[in-house]
Amino acid sequence: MKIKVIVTLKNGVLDPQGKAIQQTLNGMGFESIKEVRQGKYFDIEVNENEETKAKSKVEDMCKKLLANLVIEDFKII
Amino acid sequence: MKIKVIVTLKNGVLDPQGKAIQQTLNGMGFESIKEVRQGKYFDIEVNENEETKAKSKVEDMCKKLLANLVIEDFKII
Amino acid sequence: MKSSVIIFPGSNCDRDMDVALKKFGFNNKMVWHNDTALPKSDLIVLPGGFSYGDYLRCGSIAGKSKIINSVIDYAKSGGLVLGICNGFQILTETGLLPGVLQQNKYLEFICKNVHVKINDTKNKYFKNIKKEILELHIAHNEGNYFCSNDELKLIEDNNQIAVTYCDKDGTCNNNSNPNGALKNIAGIFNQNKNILGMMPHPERMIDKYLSGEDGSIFFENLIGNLN
Amino acid sequence: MEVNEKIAVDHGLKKDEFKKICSLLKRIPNITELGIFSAMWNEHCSYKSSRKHLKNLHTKGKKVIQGPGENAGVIDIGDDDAIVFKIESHNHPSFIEPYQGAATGVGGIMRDVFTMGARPIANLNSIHFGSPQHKKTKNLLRGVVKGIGGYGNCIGVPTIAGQTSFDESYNGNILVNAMTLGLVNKKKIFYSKAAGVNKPVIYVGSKTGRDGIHGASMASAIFDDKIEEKKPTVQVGDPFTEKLLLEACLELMADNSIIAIQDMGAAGLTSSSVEMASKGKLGIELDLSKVPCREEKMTPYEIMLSESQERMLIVLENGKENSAKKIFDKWNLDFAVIGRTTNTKKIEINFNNKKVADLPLDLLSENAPMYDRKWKKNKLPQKIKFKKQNFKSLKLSDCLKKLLKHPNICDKQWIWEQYDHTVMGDTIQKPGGDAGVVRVHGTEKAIAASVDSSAQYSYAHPLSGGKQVVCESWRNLISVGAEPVAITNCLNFGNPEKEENMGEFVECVQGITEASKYLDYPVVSGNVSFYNETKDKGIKPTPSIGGVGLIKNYKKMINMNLKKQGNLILVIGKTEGHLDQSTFAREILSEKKGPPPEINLFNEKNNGLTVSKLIKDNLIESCHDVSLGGVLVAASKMCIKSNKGIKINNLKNLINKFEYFFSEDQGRYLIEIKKDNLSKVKKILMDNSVHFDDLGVVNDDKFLFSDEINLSIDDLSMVYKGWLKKYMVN
Ligand SMILES: Nc1ncnc2c1ncn2[C@@H]1O[C@H](COP(=O)(O)OP(=O)(O)O)[C@@H](O)[C@H]1O
Ligand SMILES: [Mg+2]
Repeated sequence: MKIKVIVTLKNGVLDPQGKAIQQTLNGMGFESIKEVRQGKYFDIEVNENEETKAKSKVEDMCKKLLANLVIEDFKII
Repeated sequence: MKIKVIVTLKNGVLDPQGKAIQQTLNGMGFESIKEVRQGKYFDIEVNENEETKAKSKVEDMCKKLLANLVIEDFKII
Repeated sequence: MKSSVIIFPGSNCDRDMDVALKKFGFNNKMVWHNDTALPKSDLIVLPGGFSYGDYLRCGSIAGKSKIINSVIDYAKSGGLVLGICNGFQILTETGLLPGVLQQNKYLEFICKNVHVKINDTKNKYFKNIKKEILELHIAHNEGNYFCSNDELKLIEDNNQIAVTYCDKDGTCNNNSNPNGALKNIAGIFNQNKNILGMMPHPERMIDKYLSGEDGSIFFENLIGNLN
Repeated sequence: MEVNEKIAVDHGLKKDEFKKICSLLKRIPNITELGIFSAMWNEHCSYKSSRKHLKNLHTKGKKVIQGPGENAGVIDIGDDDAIVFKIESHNHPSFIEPYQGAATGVGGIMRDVFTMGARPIANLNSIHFGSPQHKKTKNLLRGVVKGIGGYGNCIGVPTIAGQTSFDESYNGNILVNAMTLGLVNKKKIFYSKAAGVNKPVIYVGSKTGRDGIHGASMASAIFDDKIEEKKPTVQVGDPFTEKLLLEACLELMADNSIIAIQDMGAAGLTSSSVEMASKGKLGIELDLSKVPCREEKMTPYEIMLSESQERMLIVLENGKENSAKKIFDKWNLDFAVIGRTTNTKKIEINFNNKKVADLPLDLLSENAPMYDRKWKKNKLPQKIKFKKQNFKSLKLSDCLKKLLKHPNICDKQWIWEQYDHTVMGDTIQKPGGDAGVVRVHGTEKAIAASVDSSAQYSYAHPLSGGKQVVCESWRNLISVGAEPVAITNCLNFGNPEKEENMGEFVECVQGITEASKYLDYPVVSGNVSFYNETKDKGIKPTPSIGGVGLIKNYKKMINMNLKKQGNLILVIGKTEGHLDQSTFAREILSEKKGPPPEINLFNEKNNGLTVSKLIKDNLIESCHDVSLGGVLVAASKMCIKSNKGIKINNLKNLINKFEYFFSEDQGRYLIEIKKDNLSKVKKILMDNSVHFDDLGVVNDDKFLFSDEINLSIDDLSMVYKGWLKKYMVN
């Protein structure tokens, strides 16, 4: 079963990449772009049939490895 | 209006990061993890009220900058 | 011979390249990324570094800079364009060279000497070169060359693989592949072989007190071919 | 919010410090003012526990242009060239978030250097982790190395040397010390002292966010179980912006418009504005509404205490605003006039047309507390009587291998290969030697640098430990053919409020002072990091010394690679056989007590200067100082680096061979010389009363000693290079 996870920077944490991308987009003529924040996305194939079990496993993984909770939040989608 | 984009590696493209993460997870005791593929996620704040317009703008941006279509696909969510 | 080195915000091998080009006889000019016109040049160099912090994908944002359109025009008209390291990444991002440079296989930045084998000498860069195997220096986090099978076939059929990682005797295999690059590819040409992108830094190997001197061979040969 | 004692205590101030503030001010400070006080009066900014002792450091010398007290120290290297350098700790942030903590540490120290007008030309680092078995160690190490590389590589400054050690006392408190060297024209050095009234105060660089608020007070706080709650204060580094800031600042400095400049480091806008104004005996007025902010609704309190990275404060000449702004626009950086200098000797802060703080500057700096803390003297431990019959069961070659793979001795290539050490095209000695060496671009000169520390020795006897690190640093520079010029120091200690920790500090400083005076090797900059303890357990005292030396002609630089079969190897300096505190005693005999090796400053200097002379006279082919592990380890390293062997002579009527081979007596070097030069070399050594032994002869590819050691260099190499890689991969 496939579980998808999004990891984003916490509010207020500087996102230098997002900032550079936004400025580039503005420079390319996409002037209406006000902010870009970049995060990570994971497609995780778990050997598990029950969704709740799989998700709770992934949650555990997020806390232990995939997200750096000091500066990041995660969301299982 | 906020538009969210996911950029993932095309099938068949090697994902060294994903692979390393999978191995680490296995090593940490998450043995049921069969595959991890890592992608990028963007939160984009567009100065635009109409969803279709905003999305079409973002699609254009993805093609021109956010994704490298040689190896990546994108999805607006 | 006239050369131009483009400086992007975050380039950091621009000075090194300038020093090397001048040492071997080029009359070099530095060009700012926000300029639109290129000075008259026999060679354009996109130097190494971290243009735009390597944000998004290495080279992607530099690929949208103002000057890049002139570089593309220049290249399409047959002018020589050399991209080293980040310059190589920029060339693939603009589509001037096929493929992409992904993160190194072991996910670590690598800074060390490697050997590379020159695979094609029917071009301005390597014609007459006096050594087939050069010891050069790499310093990158994303040098893992990748392209689709179809593309690879085209590249191979047209002898576009310029240099490949090898050991000191010229053997190319997994052991001599520092970053996981497809087919040990360290550098490639475009179809016409006027554009060369490569990960190793010849400009860091230009006198015997540095990590080696084989970079000198590269530059001496290049200017010799242009003269 | 009404300020009261509890709030003050939550800000890290002591109750009587808060009382003192109120009585000096003759009122209760408001919250913004309290924030400012807490930042300026904490250990990190005020040096309140250390100042008294740091005054004793030896800081003067013929080549010193600027000693401690500025953003970094400056030394004269001849012609119009000067080197600006400093080391700084980023221990607490790196433990919380190793990547960002280490990265911003590197960013911070580089700003200290380019603030003075210097272009950074080399980075170094000294990093210390808990026991390899500890569950956090591997991730911390990986993160720190990635962070250091991530920042330095991106800026394009080579990381040319460093030091890495493991010790269980760092299990809950790692150390990350970063050092930068920059090159400046000695007539164009910039300082932080403001001058002139009504000069515009300029903010440049990144925007201000809520990052790192109270970072400085956190650096002076003890870790406890609540540390998790403090996590959000971690700052994120943006090396790309720093690179732009570097180029923009250097461009602005080329023109004569800067009066004073100061990076916003610990305690951000607070300490930079206070320092610039108080050094100039001026006042300063700021309008925080003008500060470029990244986040909405930031309060004056937050703006003043934010530790967002990659920002600078500049006092400009009147009328230069526009031309300066153009430069920052070109580099796509924020630029804002946020205030002016005044003659009030106060800091006055406005926000949305309201005065939000008004404080006399002397209360913040000169009147900041200074403590004469109680400290306990450390006795020299009793010497251990090693029973020689215990050695009988040991095999020399096993001992050698065990030492070579010891985490503190083994090869650190896994680390430094992740650092770009060749960018800028002037690195002529890369990491892995005794010191890193970079050429002074376009000249014949080169600069050698190394960082050293010895927690084991300093813990056993702080006074000796302090002396020893300075000597080791000096030796490392001598070994590459440099003339040692000056040092910077990063003093990493436990809790100064504890007498033992304070005693360690005081005596280490004494040791550093004695040695640097004797060797004419002054301290020009440095940093103190106290409160390195977790749950009441302090780290071992760890003074890191960053040494800088000059090579007048880079072609005369030497390294430790053996050059030719048949050449002779001599040990310079007398081997007394001091095993106490040696790696051999600790790891193989499991004996952790005893005094560290004695430092004889006369011999140290005499041996060093004599080796220097031999190098100048082209009589030495390669050289390596003898440090951890002793003579055999040092000889092995020379072999491994050059892929050549050594046949060690049979020792005639010497002390016990284990003592000879594994003792860590100080002031020693191994030198390789040509046979033909032997008599010349011997004469010089004898004329200078330098003790030496004939150790052996260079051979093809074997490490040999009578019938006891017969190892191929490949074997040695695998042992030496294997440990760290294996540890990190598994
Ligand atoms: N963190 C590090 N960064 C860069 N280089 C390092 C680091 N740790 C160790 N090194 C390099 O590894 C070599 C060995 O270090 P060390 O064992 O401390 O040497 P020595 O005993 O000669 O002082 C040195 O050249 C040093 O520069
Ligand atoms: Mg040494």
